[in-house]
Amino acid sequence: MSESILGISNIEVVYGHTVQVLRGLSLEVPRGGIVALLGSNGAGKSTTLKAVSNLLSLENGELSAGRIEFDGKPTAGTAPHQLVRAGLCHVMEGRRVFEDLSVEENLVAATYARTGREQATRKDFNLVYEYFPRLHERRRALAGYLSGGEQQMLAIGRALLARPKLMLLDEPSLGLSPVLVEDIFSIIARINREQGVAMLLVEQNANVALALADYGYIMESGRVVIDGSPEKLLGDDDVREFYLGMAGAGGEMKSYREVKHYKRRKRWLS
Amino acid sequence: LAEEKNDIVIGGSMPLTGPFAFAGIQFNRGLRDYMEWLNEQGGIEGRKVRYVAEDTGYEPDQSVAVFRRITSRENVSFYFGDSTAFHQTINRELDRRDIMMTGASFASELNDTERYPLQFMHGPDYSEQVAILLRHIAEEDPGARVAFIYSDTEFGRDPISAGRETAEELGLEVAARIVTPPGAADISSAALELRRARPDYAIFHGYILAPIPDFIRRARQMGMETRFMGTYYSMDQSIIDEMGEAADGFMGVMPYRYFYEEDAGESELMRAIHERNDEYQTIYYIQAWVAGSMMAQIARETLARGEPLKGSRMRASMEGLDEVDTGGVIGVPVRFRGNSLPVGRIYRADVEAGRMVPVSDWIDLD
Amino acid sequence: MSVLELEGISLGFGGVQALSGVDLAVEEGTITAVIGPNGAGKTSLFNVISGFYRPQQGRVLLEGRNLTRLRPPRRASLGLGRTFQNIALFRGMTVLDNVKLGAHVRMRTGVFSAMWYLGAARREEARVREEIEREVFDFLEIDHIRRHPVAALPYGLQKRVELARALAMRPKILMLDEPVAGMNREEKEDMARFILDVKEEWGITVLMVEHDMGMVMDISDRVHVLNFGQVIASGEPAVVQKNPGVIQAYLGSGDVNSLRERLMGESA
Amino acid sequence: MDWLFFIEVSLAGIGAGSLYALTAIAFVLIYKATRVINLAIGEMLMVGAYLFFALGAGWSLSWWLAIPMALVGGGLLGMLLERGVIRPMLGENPISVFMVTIGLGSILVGTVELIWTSAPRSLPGFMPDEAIFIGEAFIAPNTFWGFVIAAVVIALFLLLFRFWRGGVALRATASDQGAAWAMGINVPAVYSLAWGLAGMIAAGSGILLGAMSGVSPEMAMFGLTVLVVVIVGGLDSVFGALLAGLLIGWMESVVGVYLGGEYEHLVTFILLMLVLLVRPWGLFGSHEIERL
Amino acid sequence: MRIGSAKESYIADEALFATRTQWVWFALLLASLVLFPFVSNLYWLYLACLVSINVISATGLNILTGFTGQVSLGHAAFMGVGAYTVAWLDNNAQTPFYLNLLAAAGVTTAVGLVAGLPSLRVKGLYLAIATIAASFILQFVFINWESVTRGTRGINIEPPEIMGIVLDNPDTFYWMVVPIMVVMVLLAANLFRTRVGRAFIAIRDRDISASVLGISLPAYKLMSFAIASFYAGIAGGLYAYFMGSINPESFPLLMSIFFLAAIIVGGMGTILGGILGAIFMTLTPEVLRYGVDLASPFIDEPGAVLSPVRTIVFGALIVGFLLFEPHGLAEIWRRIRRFFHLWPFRT
Ligand SMILES: Nc1ncnc2c1ncn2[C@@H]1O[C@H](COP(=O)(O)OP(=O)(O)OP(=O)(O)O)[C@@H](O)[C@H]1O
Ligand SMILES: Nc1ncnc2c1ncn2[C@@H]1O[C@H](COP(=O)(O)OP(=O)(O)OP(=O)(O)O)[C@@H](O)[C@H]1O
Ligand SMILES: [Mg+2]
Ligand SMILES: [Mg+2]
Repeated sequence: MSESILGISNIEVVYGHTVQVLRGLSLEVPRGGIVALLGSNGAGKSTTLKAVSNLLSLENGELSAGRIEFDGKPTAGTAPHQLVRAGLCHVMEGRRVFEDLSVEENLVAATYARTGREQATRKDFNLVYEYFPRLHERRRALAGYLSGGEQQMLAIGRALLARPKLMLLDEPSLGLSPVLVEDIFSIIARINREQGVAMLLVEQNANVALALADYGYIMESGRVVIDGSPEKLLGDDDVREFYLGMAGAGGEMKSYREVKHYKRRKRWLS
Repeated sequence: LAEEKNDIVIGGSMPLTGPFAFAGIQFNRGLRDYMEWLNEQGGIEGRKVRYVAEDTGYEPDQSVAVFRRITSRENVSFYFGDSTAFHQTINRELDRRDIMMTGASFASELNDTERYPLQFMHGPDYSEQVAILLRHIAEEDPGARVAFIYSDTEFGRDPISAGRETAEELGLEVAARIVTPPGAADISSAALELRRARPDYAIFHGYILAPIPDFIRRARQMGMETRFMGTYYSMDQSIIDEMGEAADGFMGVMPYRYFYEEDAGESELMRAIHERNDEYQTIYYIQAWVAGSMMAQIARETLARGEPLKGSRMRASMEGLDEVDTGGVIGVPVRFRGNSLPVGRIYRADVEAGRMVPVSDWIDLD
Repeated sequence: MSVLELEGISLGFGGVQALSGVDLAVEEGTITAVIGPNGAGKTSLFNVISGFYRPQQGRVLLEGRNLTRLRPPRRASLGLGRTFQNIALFRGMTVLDNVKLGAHVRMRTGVFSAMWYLGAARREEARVREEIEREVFDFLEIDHIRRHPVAALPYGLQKRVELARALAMRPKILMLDEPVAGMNREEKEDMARFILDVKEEWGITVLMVEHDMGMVMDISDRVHVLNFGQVIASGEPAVVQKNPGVIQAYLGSGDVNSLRERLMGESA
Repeated sequence: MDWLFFIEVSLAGIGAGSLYALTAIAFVLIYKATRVINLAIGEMLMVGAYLFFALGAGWSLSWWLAIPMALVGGGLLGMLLERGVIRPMLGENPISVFMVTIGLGSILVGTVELIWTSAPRSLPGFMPDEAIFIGEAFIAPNTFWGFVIAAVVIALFLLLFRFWRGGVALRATASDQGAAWAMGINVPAVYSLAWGLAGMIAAGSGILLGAMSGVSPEMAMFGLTVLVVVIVGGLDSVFGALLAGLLIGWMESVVGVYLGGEYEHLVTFILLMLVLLVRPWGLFGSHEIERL
Repeated sequence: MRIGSAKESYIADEALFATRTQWVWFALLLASLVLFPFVSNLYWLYLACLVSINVISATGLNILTGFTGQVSLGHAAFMGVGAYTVAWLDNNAQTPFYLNLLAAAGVTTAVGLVAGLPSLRVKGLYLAIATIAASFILQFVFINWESVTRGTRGINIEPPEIMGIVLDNPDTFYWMVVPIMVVMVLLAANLFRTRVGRAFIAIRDRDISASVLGISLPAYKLMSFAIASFYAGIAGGLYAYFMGSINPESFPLLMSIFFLAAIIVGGMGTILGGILGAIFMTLTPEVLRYGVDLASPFIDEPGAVLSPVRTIVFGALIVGFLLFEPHGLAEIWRRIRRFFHLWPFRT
């Protein structure tokens, strides 16, 4: 049994036979660990996750080179639903709840992830409701009418019901209130600890992500530009300025009111 | 090529495909064979006859396109059309180009010498067909109750109002008029309506096959004794083959002799047809021969008068004909009244014998 | 003076009471933020203001004029501009056409003159085009992409185009629904600068919903907090930030370090 | 008023309506799982009838062999269409997919005409021929048996959607295929299954319809009324399809008899307009969610 | 990318034909339209007239469906309204032909407005089906309003007359229909340079956000229906004159599908698409006819496969274009142009 649950080496992804988005990206997620993947908009974070869960084909994308291994086995040629059933669960960007199913039905749909394994029971549902009491209140409501935060809870709740070994989380804090961000992340941390689920976490909220993760990667235009332990990343000037909003090496938080009109270039872009 | 220039050209918009193909293919073969035969006989006044036709799929706009295409390449004297809509649409163009036309449509609308001076029918129009049927009924069973069952199409509606008037004149009672929507799937309720009306006779018009068998079968199931009748296009032998038992006793009007008729020998055209064919030929095939022979006759008459083969001249010579030569396919002497030949005979399907047998004399609506 | 006033707005969907008796006033020339937990009714409030939802009770007043009975297009033409929580650009069009659409309410060309494209119609198109180029594109630094189809643009630029479209309306009040959601710090800084400039250089009042507290606290002049469809606090950012109710319902610890410890604790 | 006659007409209408309902369920199945408005449903029905014709009359197989084979053929056709044309259109806007099905319909009609020409044919008989009376009211045997068969199949589907977890899978797939796939639902299989089943049901309705009134390419027009049925009933509601099917069948029958056959379609389409104006999502359909 | 076309003013940048080359092309096109009758036979002129009528109609449908996103399956029925208006006026009120044509457009616009009312309630596919219903109801009127339409018997129309010249043949008709077609197309092209056209596209792309931007959905949807019906009315009127006789079966549902197919194949939401699509779809049967002629030595009774093959090709074109070239011929045309633009420097 290998150390890491997910290994990505040197992958390249092309959309529509023309746009190359990933250019030789490599990363690794250890069993039971949390790895953060940061990067600016359009860097290819979501693409990376889709490449792992084999959902690229839905968007006319193609893995043109490289190798991805999940749980010691290459994922190439395995259909997304089979990967899920093997324990790899992708919580997609933008929540993607089934809008015209009720909350409860959304969870029922997620039980398909356990096809071929031990079936979900009422207890599993209750566990989800325990993590997210709000969902229990609204379990009969159509998911399409939930607020953003509620939908995000539902998306994570579904993943939880799938009992994965590895969760790919794509911007779980998007559009959530600060307190919910804290809640969601503590729940993620709890899930990680209590269920031993490994996580690959894509986040814009670098502060929180690095607070949670054991290891971090930062990517720009399709490749990893810097990686290391959270401490190392938090100490990097560029990361501090461009991801954490701290002024220079000093470490003071910049105010949005005093944003300079000229910009320093990122070191790794030159 | 110089020779080709002298040919008499007969054009055709033929429904070789589409819902009317069963007849169109036969028209096409019939006309082709007839022209071949005619040329073997030496053509018309020494001139060869050439037949040029293309498929239309029974779509009027395609028929028009085919007409345009053929007439732009050939010097056409006669034309064979495939649908009422086409006959109407192309009428103006006929006048302009001075072409004479006949075809598959027996629409009453076309039986108007003012509006359609260059068109003629080689049989009775639909109203006349219904009138022939009613005449027969009135003779057999005076005062009988008659129902009309027709499809809600141009074809189906054609003879209905005239048919009602004729029925009244003949002292028949119109017990019901039952309309079926085009392409109707289920006729259950229409059949119930028919049962309620309890007519002695029911005349179908505007159908080829479906839903006639269904109606008859249900009428049997409901224990009705209505006698069913059809008009020309539902009277081919094939109705017996398709309907089997249920067809027994089905009657209808037919202006031409069937291929297997015993006295076929009397008729020159029937003899020619038999020479060329061993197997049964449909009435549409025979119809095409009749159409062809009438065109030939009109052309011959016109040329004999020393006039060019122009529509208006041919019309004059057509009207001049005292008696139309149908090569004996129509069993009595006929002549044009308006644009049509209002003659026909009633046949009945005899399933045991496997053929249509005549049950009346030739009826001339005069 | 308040440009926009909401009086006793109540809105329910079947069983859900999204807003109940919301009173809120937006002062001219300010940046006013509305914050609140998810599902508190912020977007619904925007939708009520722009007329997409009809409240069961209450009035919306723009410069003292009652909008309650007006349909969305009419409200837009009176000066309500907005961007959406989920980007709502016209994906089949170029950036330029999207932005021109913003100016729709300021234009007069009717069908007939449009089809002949003579005189007035032609002049109007040219005038609007020029204004957009001069004022909007230049300001938002998107002139280089004016011919690009919007669907192909990166997220951050799309957000900017949406802002451009709203600005082309020359609204009296600009409503921004989570303008920096999904952006990294760097991009947020750009957007914050644009929003400040809109207020300062264009003199447009801004009403915004945002979950990024750093930004809300830094740039807004006033903050209203919504919870369960009710305003639970209003005031200067610094004051609101200290309101225990708000902290409990919305802000949380707000401190990265304590969160980090908490998370460490959870995952230890 | 002649009540017996009215009852007979109503029964005949309900019998015809059961066929609408059956075909409508094929349609609803596809819609529920794939969000595709399948305008080729009438053509699929026609192909099913022709398959039965070819096997039963052409190869002269006996009907209990020919019918299952035609059903399987219809199912395969459904799966083929899905695999070949619908699946590549995944994620395109619904209007494009809808038009693709119009194109498919045209291809199917053309193919049938190419193989069997467009001459009308009659099917080998396979239903009992004795007249059936309910009380004094007469029902034509094939209407009656058609109704029974349709009713059984419909009941089966109602149960299936109520008690089977797969129902949720179908709807989840329809709602968001990407997410459904990522949730462990075998989306391609759901698609194939839905289209295959629908093809089978359509073929079945085709055979029943053909047994009543013969087969011809014109049968495809039946699909238009089915479209009305599903819209009236609500695109995603099996129960709605059932009720609307019976309602429209009954209405056409009564209108045809009391007003005249030319009014049948008119009344159907006027009903459609009314329903669209009053309840655009149909009598039992679910409301589309629209938020800003 | 184009080298050396820096615009001097925004007016120039907004022009329909921005560059000199484009003007030259347009002039060449007009010239060839003028020369065409002198080099072709009557049959080709007949097709040219038919194509022109179809271009007008397809352009109308494109405005509604391609640009505004309101799928209509009733376009042929609207043409029918135009055609019957012309026919009735021609038979009952000896008004001159251009008045009849304008009246046809007017009446059709009114009918289109009513038929467009459901669009205020429903959209997308529901609307498409509502338009099927509208088309059936119109069909019913054509059949049963006998005093005006002569029912199923159909109605004849005398050829139009301009300044004493009777346009009863394609070679004369051409000179009337082609200029009308060119003007109608240019009008449509202009529309999409202005706020009205943009509003249509906005409604297609995202109607609710369009409304929040100040576009009144009911007004613009109805306007789009009205314009499309106006085009259908003109096309239908011309069709009636051109054919000389119409009946209720002249405007079947299949014809509406034909126009829909034309704009799909041509390219939805581009003016060029409507034109190319109408030309392509009208001429495809002709090409097939030649194809079948060529194949005749290899199959017996080649004539008998033509119509099913046409049906199949018709469907296959719809499916094929939607699958492989969803932006239609217009996109192919753009690619070709781009290729030659940069040729020999390919990118
Ligand atoms: N279906 C697609 N077709 C073509 N290009 C695409 C597609 N999806 C994404 N891209 C492009 O790939 C690049 C990377 O996209 P991706 O969604 O992976 O970025 P990301 O890092 O997740 O950004 P964000 O922070 O905005 O979520 C972007 O430039 C985007 O435009
Ligand atoms: N069209 C609708 N139908 C039914 N319920 C709705 C509708 N729109 C919103 N809601 C409900 O109203 C409440 C408020 O939603 P709203 O979108 O306004 O929240 P929000 O404050 O914008 O939240 P977020 O910060 O997550 O965007 C939610 O509970 C939501 O489910
Ligand atoms: Mg992403
Ligand atoms: Mg919101």
